[in-house]
Amino acid sequence: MSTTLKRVHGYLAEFDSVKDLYHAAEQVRDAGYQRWDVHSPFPIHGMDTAMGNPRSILPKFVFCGGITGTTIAFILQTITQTNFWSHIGLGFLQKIVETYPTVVQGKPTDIWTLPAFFPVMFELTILFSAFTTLFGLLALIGLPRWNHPLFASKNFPKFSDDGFFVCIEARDPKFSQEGTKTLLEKVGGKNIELVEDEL
Amino acid sequence: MKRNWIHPEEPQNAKRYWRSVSELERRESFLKDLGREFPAGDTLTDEERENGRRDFLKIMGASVGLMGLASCRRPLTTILPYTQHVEWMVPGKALMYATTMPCGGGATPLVVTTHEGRPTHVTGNPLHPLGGGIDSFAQASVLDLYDPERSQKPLGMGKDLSWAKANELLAAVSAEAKKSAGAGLGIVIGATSSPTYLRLLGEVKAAFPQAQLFKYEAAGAEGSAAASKAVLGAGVKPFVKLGSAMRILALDCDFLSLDPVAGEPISAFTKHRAKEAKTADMNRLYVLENRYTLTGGMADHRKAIPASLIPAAAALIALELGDASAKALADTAPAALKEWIAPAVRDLVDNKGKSVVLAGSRLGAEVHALVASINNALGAYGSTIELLQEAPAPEFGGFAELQAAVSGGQIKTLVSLTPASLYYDAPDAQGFAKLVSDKKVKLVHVGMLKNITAVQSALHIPAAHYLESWGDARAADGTYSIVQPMIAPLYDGASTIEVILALLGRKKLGPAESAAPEAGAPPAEDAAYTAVRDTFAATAGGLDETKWNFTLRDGFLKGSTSAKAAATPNVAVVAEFIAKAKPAAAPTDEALEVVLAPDASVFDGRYINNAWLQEAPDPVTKLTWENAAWIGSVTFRRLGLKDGQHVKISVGGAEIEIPAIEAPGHVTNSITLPLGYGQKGVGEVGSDRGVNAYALRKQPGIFVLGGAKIEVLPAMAELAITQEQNTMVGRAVYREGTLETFNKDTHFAQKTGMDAHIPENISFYKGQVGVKSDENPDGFDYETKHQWGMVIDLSKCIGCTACVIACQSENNIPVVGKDQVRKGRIMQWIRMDRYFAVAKWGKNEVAQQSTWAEDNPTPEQLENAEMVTQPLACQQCEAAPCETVCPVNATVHTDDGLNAMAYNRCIGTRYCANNCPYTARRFNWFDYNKRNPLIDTTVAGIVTVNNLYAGPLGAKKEDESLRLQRNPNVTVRMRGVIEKCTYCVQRLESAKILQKQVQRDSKNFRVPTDTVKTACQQSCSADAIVFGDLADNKSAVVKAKASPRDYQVLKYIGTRPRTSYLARLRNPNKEMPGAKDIAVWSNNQY
Amino acid sequence: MGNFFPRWTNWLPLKVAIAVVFIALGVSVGVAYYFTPKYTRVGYEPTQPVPFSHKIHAGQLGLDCRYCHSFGEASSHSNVPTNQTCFNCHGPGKGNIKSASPKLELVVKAHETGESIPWVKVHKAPDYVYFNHSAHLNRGISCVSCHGKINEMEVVRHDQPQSMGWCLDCHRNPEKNLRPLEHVTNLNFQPADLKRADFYKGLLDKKIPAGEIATVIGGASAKADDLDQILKLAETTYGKEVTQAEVGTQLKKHWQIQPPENCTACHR
Amino acid sequence: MDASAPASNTPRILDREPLVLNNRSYSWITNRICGIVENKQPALWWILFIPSVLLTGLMAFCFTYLISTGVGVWGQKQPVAWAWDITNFVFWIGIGHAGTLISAILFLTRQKWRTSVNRAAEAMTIFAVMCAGLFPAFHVGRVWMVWFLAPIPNANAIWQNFKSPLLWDVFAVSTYFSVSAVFWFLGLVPDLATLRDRCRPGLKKFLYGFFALGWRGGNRHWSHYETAYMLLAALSTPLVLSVHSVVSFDFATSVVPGWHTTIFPPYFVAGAIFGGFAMVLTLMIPVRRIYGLDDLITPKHVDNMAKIILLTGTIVGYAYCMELFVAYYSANPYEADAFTLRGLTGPSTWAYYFMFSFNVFAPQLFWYRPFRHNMWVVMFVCMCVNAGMWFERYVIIATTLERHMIPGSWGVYQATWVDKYTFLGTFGFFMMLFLLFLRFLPVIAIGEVKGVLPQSNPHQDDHAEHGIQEEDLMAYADRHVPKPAAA
Repeated sequence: MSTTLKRVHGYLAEFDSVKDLYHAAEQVRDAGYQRWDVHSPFPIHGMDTAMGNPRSILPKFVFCGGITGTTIAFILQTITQTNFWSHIGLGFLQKIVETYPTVVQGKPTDIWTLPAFFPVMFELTILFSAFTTLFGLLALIGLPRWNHPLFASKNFPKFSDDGFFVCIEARDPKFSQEGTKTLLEKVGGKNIELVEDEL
Repeated sequence: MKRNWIHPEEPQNAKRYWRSVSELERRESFLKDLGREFPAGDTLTDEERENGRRDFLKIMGASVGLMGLASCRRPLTTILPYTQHVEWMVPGKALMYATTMPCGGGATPLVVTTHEGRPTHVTGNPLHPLGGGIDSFAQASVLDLYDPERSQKPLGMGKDLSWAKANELLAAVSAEAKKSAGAGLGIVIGATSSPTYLRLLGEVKAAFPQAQLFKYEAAGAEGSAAASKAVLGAGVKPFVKLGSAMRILALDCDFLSLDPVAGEPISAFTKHRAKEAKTADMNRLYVLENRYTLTGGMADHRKAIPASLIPAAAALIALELGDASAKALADTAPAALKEWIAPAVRDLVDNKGKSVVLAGSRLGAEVHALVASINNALGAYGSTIELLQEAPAPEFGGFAELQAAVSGGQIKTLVSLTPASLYYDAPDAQGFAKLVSDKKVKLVHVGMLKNITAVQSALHIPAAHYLESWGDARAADGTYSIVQPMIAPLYDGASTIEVILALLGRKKLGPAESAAPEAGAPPAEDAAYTAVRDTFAATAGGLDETKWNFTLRDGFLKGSTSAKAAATPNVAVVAEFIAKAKPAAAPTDEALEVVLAPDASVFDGRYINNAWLQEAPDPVTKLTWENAAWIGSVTFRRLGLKDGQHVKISVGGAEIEIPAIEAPGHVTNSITLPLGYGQKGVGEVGSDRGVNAYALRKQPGIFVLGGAKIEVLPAMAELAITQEQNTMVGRAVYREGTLETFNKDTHFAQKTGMDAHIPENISFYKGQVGVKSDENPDGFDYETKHQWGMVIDLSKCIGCTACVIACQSENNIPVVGKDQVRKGRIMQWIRMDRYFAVAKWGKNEVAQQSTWAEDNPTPEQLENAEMVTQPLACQQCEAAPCETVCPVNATVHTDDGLNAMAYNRCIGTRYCANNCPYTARRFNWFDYNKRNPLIDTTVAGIVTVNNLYAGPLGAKKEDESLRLQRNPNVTVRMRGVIEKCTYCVQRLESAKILQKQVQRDSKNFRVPTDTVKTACQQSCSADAIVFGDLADNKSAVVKAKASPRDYQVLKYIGTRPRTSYLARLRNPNKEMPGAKDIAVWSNNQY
Repeated sequence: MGNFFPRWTNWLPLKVAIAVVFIALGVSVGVAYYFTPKYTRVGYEPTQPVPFSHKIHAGQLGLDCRYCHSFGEASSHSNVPTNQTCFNCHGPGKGNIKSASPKLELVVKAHETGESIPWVKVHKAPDYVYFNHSAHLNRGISCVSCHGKINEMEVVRHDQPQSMGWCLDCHRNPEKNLRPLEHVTNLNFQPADLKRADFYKGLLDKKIPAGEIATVIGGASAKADDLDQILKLAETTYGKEVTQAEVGTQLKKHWQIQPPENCTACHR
Repeated sequence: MDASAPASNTPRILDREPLVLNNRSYSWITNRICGIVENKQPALWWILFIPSVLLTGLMAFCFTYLISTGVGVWGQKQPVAWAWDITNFVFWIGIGHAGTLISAILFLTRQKWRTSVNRAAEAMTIFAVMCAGLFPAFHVGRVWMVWFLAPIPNANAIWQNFKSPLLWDVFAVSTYFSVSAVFWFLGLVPDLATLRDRCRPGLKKFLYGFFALGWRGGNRHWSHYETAYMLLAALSTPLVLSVHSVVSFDFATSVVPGWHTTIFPPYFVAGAIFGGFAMVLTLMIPVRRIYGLDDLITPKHVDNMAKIILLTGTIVGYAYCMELFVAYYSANPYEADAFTLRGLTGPSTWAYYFMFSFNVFAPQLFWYRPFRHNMWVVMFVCMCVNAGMWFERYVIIATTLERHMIPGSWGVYQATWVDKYTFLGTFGFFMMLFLLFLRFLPVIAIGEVKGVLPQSNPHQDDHAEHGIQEEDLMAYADRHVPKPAAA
């Protein structure tokens, strides 16, 4: 080991099969650890319960995103194509985007022309939802983060092939140099490694 | 942080791009050519808009990139004001002048719109006793003025001569003539009614007694002249009062379009065809002809008979009227013809004094003689035909005499002033040309085109356009009409009058050496001007300046109609004519007949280089840019021909090879060949278009050639036909009924087809349609706004293409060339749809729903098909399907009910064109205004393609002169935008603004009733188009819309068009064969 | 093996995001200003071939615009004067004012050669726009509304954006610019200069019922039978001075000013 | 172990055909799929790639010519203002739909077999939409003015016409493209991580690493990730249906007889899926063979897709017949004419016959199982369908316009060489993109395939030797709810 200052990130233990990992996770959970995670090449069914993860709040974001899209589309179209806002006494809105009075095919310029606006409202809803999903997800899981202590580990890269890992972070209140290690051994973790983070 | 941008003194040849625009606008070089009539100046601000508009693409196209640039420099554009002010000139306002277009033996009274001295548009002169609409030739004549390929320099055997040299040669001619008292001098003129011209010719005759005068028109014949001279006496001219003729029988006489008779205008005829209430009083037209003419299309009863049987038919009529001398000839007529003629003649007789028989001008003397006696028997003279006394004129020989004189060596110098081209259209033209050269005759030719005669003549003098020269003419009724110049000769051409004056040694031709005259006042020393004034003085009895000025203003001298002739027809002589006539022989499969007829686009060939006319579809065949042999369906299909397949037609030793086209309604075993095509070297518009049919003609005055052989060749030509579908396949697009149907149910048209059961509109909202009211708050405001609308009366519309061309000239519509027309991209905003309808498609015949059976009627059916024509442009739908589909709001509705089209907003998705049920929208597929479509370009030395397809590598159209014709008030469209009829919105807007100018701070802003007219409406000589303000109850259009015949095309789909049509009425005679079949087809259209 | 990506990259996304936001803002603001007529046209002030000073002629000497631009009220196009017009004062045999001045050199030359003076165009509507001077001048829109105070300009300067939006703005609320016809070419006109009495008298002389005038001032409820009552009403509504709103609304109503907002009004 | 008790009394369920044959291991899958990217490409790849690039060049040339010279270089005329341009647009957009369908709808319906084809299908979607987008963009007369379509504030105070189906198109297509791209990228992230972890430091590692966003496969990530994936699937499903409906509105909302039909939206969507699946198979069958993915893309997959083609093809056939019936039954002669002319008397009846036989008759072969399992037959049918669907759009657009309402305006359309080469060029463009995708990205969703292996199931041997069923697993998880740890 060089003399460069390092910070302990946590213990990384490898497991042979999904099954082992699953049961290990259950036990780590029951041991009451909070700041830990299992790493696998694919999502494992039931692992959330095994780890006791809460349900994702992403859908709520997406709902808001969608609503925003709908509203923007509605406002954009009604302001520029109808006199709806003037009718409800908000004519100044139409002043903001000076609109040119356009009558096409004798269609009305009041709110009753709304059905013609549904397609765009729908599309924008989807569009905004989709982007909220993407960026919401990234925000929730804190990606992109290209630099991470785990990448420093030798055998961690197997996670994207056929390796199954449990990593208990040092930040966890229950973390102890000995206790945690033994726990991991107990649950059948192999080549347990102390992951450190260069500073 | 704004900045001031001080334009530095630009160094020459720096900043090419930025300076180019202004250079474009200045065009000094060209202005010099134009001379004083074009003072550099505010003309240009108009010009500039126009040019600028054409650079719109260049500038806007780059705009995205340039905007940044433009913010620090912007194109330097200059305004060049007049230095001396020009009388009457208000920059930005059009000036109207009255003038006259000399045509044939008559005159077309015109009003010419000029913008800063540029004539841009012509219309009929409503003040003139014979004024009103004009034909397509007059309408398009303004383009000839600017034709960049007009003959511009004097030529000697095809080589350029200086004007000095030309004057010299001309002087030599007159000196020679003086010496020899005119012996050896021959002058050929065309048909004319110009008193000055004739007077001067008289003076020539006086000065050079020995000189010989001849008259020659390519498509003219002396037959009628000879006959009327013999029967009515010399100097007596018949004037047909179409307005008072309730029964008309036309013998191969296309008096409504290509073969006008001296008489009242067409509107006088059509006014008796439109009825709005039950009536029996409607005129009736019988037509006998071999091919469909527009007159035939208007007929109530039409029979297709070989042209060679026309004399027999005439004789038959005469016989029916008791002229025994006609018996021999009459007996040669087939029985079927007798059955047809007998009831027709009875009808004429029943309407004695209200009936008239007309004969085609190219028919033989015997026919005209017979017709004279027939009309006499019908009591037509004095009632439907006025006899007018003409002013005495010198004697003219015909072409035969000319030929004789030349071959007899009596002619040393031949001066050709006729619009015809002797070496091209004369009978046996090559023979004549050879004769002339063999006899060492010096030919002096005056003409506007560099045609074969021009280049082969010893001296060719470029003729001036009638808009460039002083002159006069007598209208059919003898009204003295003035021809006044709008603009100094663009290319220094000389009018025929001036040439005569030069011969008399009173004028030098070519550019005036002397300094320009004061603006406004005509040059005092202009000999032509003085000559005309002299004639005027003579006619008006004294040179009264006020009278003269009024005459100039009105374009004619009030009350100058010719006196009635005291002549009484001398029918005795008719017998002699009949005796001369050889008995008719009906054509057979082996010996066909060939009929040579003038063409609707180039007439006898004189308009060959007029792109508008070339591109205007033939009213009958819808063929553009060339001619083809019209062959009736029966013969056509017997020979197994396809449209465009070449045939070799040989008659009397001569033969031509020409593409064939199927002509429904054309009689069997007869071929019609339109004349005037196949000319060489006349310019990129006219050169080598079609085939020269004159080649078949061997002796003068004969236009019907018997015993022709036809041979089918494998070669195929791609004809540019604008309409593929000849039938309506049962769709109720065009509706007609007989007077009887109409009297039974005046509203028959509104109940035709699906219109009878249109479900009511059950949508939740009405939207902006109909009249604004409490129930319909979004409707159109009829209180404070104008509401434009149009009605087209199909009973009156004869289907000539005058409106199409008027629209083209008013709205800067580009010409797209033959190739593009063939590809279906013609730009004309008005599409003149022509349908053939077969009686057999009526009730209890072929089931209506099955279109296929109707697509192919039998040849026999087609031979007797009815022909109907329907002008169709944007219908200005109130609920316009095109508008709602435009993604960028480039076409929206205005509060006066127009379907507006903002070119500068259009991005060209063409969705509107798809969604227009009338296919009234046109797309600029290429840069038709910038790229000359008539030439080919070789790209990078590899491939040769039509210039349009060469894109940026192609040649740009730089014809300054054609630009001058453009209407500065209409955007010149760029490539990639949709365009369409806008009811001449530029006229509507300026009318509204004018009203504001007048009213200023007072209240009435409604444009005075019926004062604003659209271009098509003005041009219509049949008064078929009514346009006006629907919100103005006094207006004509409101009355027209109230007519029971009023119907909307495709009303069923609920577009609520502002343009509607009045169903056509026909007035069949029950006793006629096949009377029951007439208009039956219209009964169950859908 | 160590980390492939250095540690600082972890902050990159955030930084980029913030940067993008600012750049986007900047660009849109920039475009909105620099790429619109407000910037590209206003202030354009090219040097003219002849140093003609509107300030002297229209301003100090008080020449009426229409003396030179004589056809503005008759035609779509307000013409640039002919050389003759200049010579009415400067020409030999006429006023002959300053005929020696070198500034007039080009004018004299033009008179001799007949070659026009190439004035530089300042106000250039796009080629597809059909502006009509007569329609505006005859209906109480002053030169100054579109061209600014020419009478104070030494060299003519592009004063207003003259963008489509700008046109529409006035076509929507013409009352902001309407004025009595006699003041159309008076570039210094202020509504306050008007005598209220004369103004309303003028309207009454045009046979406009006092009642109507009153309703325009004070709404449907307002009544008036004669000039005095109108004046009182107006004074209470608009205060001592005559205001533009007052003049504009009256004229709009009684001249039936309904500026068109159709495409076809300007594009054909 | 109490686990045995429920195991014993769970009803035995028939084994399913395994989704991955010869029960392969995780690393085998990783190696096999990543191998495609990491090893040298087979000669065939180059043989296909080079011509594709050339064709792309041709396309570029054609579009340059079009823009520089004018729309006239195409064959359009009055009254046929739209022809190959919009035909190609609808064709390509349709192709795209299968991708979204596979990745979204099959995901929602828990169709596990999708995992081995969805990646390629999504890629195809994106590339197809790119090709599609080219046409509406360039078919306009003034391309340089196309920004008029974007609702941005402007000094002209004039805005778009939101009532125009064409503007709906603009929104629909751009949304469709963005959402598909997002969906695709999200799916790619874990696999990019795999590639990242397999390659040595260098440019490749940087790029893969950059786009893998530092994925660590932690379960806390996976759980959010799966929610996101689910959401996108749920969003794409209505989107994909809407896109082709909106495209069909271009026609359905018009007044043109033969266009103005309410059946269009469902008919277009079905057609799109139909054509899309055909294209998926056309691409996947060769890929499967060339890259030896037979164990991952099994006959079962082909069979399933063939069935879908059969189904949708029959729906399309039904739509055709229904059109005819409505035309007859509506008693509107114009409508009736439109179809008489299309099928019997018009100038372009040949197109109608192609359309009918290719789209309705050809797929009927799939009723017979051996045909569904014979790759050559499948390829043949798919080719027919690809062609047939193009002809369908051609018939609807061009031949309908040829016979518009006013007989006087009728005209026959003829395509020019530019039309043809442009279309050909887009195929090159499409192939080029797809080949590049094969070259640089995992053609099969590695993670997802691993996820459907039997050993990926934590309770594999709690049950008997056969794989556990989805529904059991659902029930099973609950029985593992943590009991409060006894203190």
